Amino acid sequence: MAETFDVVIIGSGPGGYVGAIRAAQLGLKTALIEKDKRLGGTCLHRGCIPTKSLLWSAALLHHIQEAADFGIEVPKPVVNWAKVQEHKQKVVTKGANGIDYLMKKNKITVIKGHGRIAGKGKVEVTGDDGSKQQLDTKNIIIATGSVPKSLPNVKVDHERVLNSDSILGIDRIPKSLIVIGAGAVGCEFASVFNHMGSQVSIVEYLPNILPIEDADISKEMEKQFKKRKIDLHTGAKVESVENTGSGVKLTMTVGSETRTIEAEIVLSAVGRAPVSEDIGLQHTSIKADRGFIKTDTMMRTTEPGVYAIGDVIPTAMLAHVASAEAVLAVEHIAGKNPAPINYDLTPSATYCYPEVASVGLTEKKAKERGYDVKTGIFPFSAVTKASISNEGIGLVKVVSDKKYDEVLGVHMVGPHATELLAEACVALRLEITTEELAHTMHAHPTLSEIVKEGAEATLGHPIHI
Amino acid sequence: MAETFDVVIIGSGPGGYVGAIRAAQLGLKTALIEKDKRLGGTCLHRGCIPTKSLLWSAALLHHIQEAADFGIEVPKPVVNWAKVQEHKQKVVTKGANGIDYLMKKNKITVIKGHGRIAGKGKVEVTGDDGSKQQLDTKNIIIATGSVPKSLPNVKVDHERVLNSDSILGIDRIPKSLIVIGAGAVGCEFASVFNHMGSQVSIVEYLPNILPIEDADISKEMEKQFKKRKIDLHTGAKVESVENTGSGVKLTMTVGSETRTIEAEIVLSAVGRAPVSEDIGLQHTSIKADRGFIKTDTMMRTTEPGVYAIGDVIPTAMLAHVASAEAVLAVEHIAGKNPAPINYDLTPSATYCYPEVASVGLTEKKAKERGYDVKTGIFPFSAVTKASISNEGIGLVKVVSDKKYDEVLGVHMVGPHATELLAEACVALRLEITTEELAHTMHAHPTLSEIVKEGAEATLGHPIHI
Amino acid sequence: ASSSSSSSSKVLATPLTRRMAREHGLDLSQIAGSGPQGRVMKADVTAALEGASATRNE
Ligand SMILES: Cc1cc2nc3c(=O)[nH]c(=O)nc-3n(C[C@H](O)[C@H](O)[C@H](O)COP(=O)(O)OP(=O)(O)OC[C@H]3O[C@@H](n4cnc5c(N)ncnc54)[C@H](O)[C@@H]3O)c2cc1C
Ligand SMILES: Cc1cc2nc3c(=O)[nH]c(=O)nc-3n(C[C@H](O)[C@H](O)[C@H](O)COP(=O)(O)OP(=O)(O)OC[C@H]3O[C@@H](n4cnc5c(N)ncnc54)[C@H](O)[C@@H]3O)c2cc1C
Repeated sequence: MAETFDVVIIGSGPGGYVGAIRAAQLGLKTALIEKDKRLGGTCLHRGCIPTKSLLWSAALLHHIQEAADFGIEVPKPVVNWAKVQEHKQKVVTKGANGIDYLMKKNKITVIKGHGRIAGKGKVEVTGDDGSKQQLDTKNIIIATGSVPKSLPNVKVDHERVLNSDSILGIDRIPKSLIVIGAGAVGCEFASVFNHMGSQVSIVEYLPNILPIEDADISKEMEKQFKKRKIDLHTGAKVESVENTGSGVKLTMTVGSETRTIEAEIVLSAVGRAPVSEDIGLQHTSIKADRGFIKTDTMMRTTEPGVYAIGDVIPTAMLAHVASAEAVLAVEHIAGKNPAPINYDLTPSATYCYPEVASVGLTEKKAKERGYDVKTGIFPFSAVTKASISNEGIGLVKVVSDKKYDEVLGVHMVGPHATELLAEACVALRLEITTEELAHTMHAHPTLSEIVKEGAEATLGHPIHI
Repeated sequence: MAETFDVVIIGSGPGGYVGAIRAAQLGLKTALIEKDKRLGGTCLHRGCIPTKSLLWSAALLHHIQEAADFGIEVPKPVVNWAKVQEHKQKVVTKGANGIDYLMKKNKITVIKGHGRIAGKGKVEVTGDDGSKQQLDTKNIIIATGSVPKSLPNVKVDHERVLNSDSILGIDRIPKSLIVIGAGAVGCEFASVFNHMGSQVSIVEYLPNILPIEDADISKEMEKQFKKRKIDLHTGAKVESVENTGSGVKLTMTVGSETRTIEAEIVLSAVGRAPVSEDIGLQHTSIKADRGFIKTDTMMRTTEPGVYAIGDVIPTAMLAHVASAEAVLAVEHIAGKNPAPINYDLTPSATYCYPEVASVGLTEKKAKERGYDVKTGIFPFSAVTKASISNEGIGLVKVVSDKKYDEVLGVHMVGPHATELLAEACVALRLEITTEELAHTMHAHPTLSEIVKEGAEATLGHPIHI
Repeated sequence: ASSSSSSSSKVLATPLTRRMAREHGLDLSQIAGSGPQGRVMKADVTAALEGASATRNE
């Protein structure tokens, strides 16, 4: 007789595996299904982690190239790309081993294979060898994530035209690279290969790179990329990409102008598509909308007992969002009374150099919501800690509401911005006012002092400028 | 006829100059007196900033030595100590120029010379050339800071036995170094010279290094220093320091044991003494207590119209404390109604490698205050972002109150701990609970996730361990 | 703005004081906040609780 699970989770990304751990901690009998060889999903194998490993190697190279300024003299460093990749793989493998350990420790049943909902309370798993196994469960969480999508006129052949999956395993540093799409993924790869010595161009359809960020942040980052000799084409529509044998030729239109650029390879980084096909939705009432599965604030789909979380639902496609949604779903299953997620408080981070990070409303969004908006900008050039490492680059922008002085958004470009953001995440969650933020003692000398100064700037009296 | 100032500030450290800026912003007619050649005080010229510059060069060297692990191959780096010093000087000079600019911009009257209170509402300034000038003022702020102190039996000769002032200007990397005193200053220099290749010993009177930190933090840092082959002597009383001609010999007793160690130089880093002599206190009712000037919560001394702030008063000797006290004092002078400083929320940071940072109560202090204490520890080894740079070293410890779940303290050893601390500063200021901290979305992958996990650990259910 | 403050006037509190208020059945909007911009801090709730118990003890 088969056992009945409290919850079966399909997909082991940062949504699925984190949800499984929390479920087990809450005493739920939990199974996790994954069709990949190893657990961890996009984030660990093809996303967050491998990219940050490449970015660390790239940033290190950059710092070494400037080391003489700080009295550390080194002959020209040489990039051993195979070793860069090897380190990346080591980090990923360590991560996957870590998840395996956590599954065992929490007594989670892990089943390798393709999972499909097979009816009410039933999930069928098909192994690589075609063997089938049926699971009975009280609840199901769909955590199947997403895959790269591409433009209709840009065929990804993984030779000349790569996507984020294939470029991660590339065996060389291309002489030149065209990145289509200047979201987080595109900007991160542009940053890596620029540091590594490639000639990099970025082609973005919208008027600014990192289009979801505050306009001042996007513009600052464009300035930084231009300083790094990255060739930017914004407001540019890709017309065609042509394999020339020795490389690729990309034709775009910018307004009425036609531009042609060439490179060794092209990276297509134009977004991701949810994975909701072939997972048995036909046995449920769930209707996917352009692939996305809709849920309520408790992550419930239209089908009783079936939840969906992470990249497969139409919320921000980020690992920490997937994890938060997963925890919420299992807490709901466990009969807790979790608070819905406030998506306005979703941190966003891009690990290019310098880094970009933000939480809360942009100036534009705050105005759209009807707030009487105040803003304050403070540059890293006036932060002493930044000048110690010659990194007085970038700025912080604080967006606040005039009426109650509430901080609505904190936006940054600069060294270690992704780490500095945590303060803002807590601050916004606790409904901080700019006055309170400005009065919070920050350790000196730190980069984090910029957040305090940004708040003071909003009030009209920053100290160090 | 001489003009009358609203406030005259004696001393231009991070207390004095920041106070002057805020005073000017509040519309006060302000004068700043400084006897050094340049503005900025200990912090800029002999403290926070030059040490962090040396620490950055040292950390960079360390990262370069490990760069091959990340695929960046570099022949052995060579330290050009003169250039290390030159960079440090550049940063300091830039800082001093910045303060000069801020003084001009804010229309603050800067007077170079030795300031002394000369009677009610009178300050006399004696220039380097002996010329005297008298200022009339409604208020006076004493911001004269502190200077290194030494042990009675350890004579600082600046040749073999240096203090923090003289070691900052040292013209070479000593082959070996003994550091007396393992507070922040001692540990930072130990870290610098260990990375630079000196053989370093630390001699500390108390049972643990960084004695003001939580015991678990001190112990973790001891482990880290030992891994770095720093020779630690704790619970050690220095008996004598003897110049042997070619070096120094230090004799200490540890319990009943006598130990003798030798080195090229000794750094005496046993604390600082407030500067309250020869500043005209005899013309006031102020009685210094072992050099310290006592104040009330508004920074008022016993003498009406005379305030004191920073290292010269018996609060934590830290730059950000001096600045906060200065801002408070001038806001009080300006007739605002500032809130007193909650000193429990003073961040503490030590920029050794890895870094140490904390805010709030240690476990021990929390128990002394009568809290029913819970703690949670989470290691950086389980934080993926840390393993990307092979920096899975150190931990976070969260101290909370069982009754209402309030976070009482956050303590860290680890990469970038001094920056990660800002989140905890805001969190404690807004009286966060561990549950709320655990539920705050943090960007993935960041080091800052450790704070969330530390909070979860306190609740008994961290995810990644 | 948090979900709990959708009513007309907004109460600035802290996670701690919200929790204390929940546990002791207090209405935070009835407590004068001593924090910046009137934020209701622990000391305020503690004082309110002590006031309440002092009254009870009379
Ligand atoms: C290059 C790149 C960089 C990124 N960097 C970041 C970053 O820095 N920070 C950040 O927050 N986000 C980042 N992301 C996004 C992040 O990776 C995703 O938001 C996150 O992985 C989504 O998690 P998930 O659990 O919803 O899905 P996924 O991680 O996509 O995991 C889904 C899993 O489900 C499995 N699966 C699918 N269907 C089935 C089935 N039928 N049966 C069994 N298993 C199935 C898949 O094999 C996969 O393992 C990045 C993405 C990319 C592509
Ligand atoms: C090596 C070292 C590292 C440190 N690192 C840090 C750190 O990382 N973070 C941190 O927070 N703190 C650090 N500190 C401590 C920090 O430097 C002090 O807390 C801070 O400088 C105190 O500021 P202050 O304004 O009170 O006094 P000071 O900075 O000491 O400034 C006082 C000024 O007053 C002037 N003065 C004194 N008497 C007179 C007079 N009669 N007339 C005119 N001028 C006068 C002095 O010349 C001096 O310029 C460090 C200290 C040292 C020694």
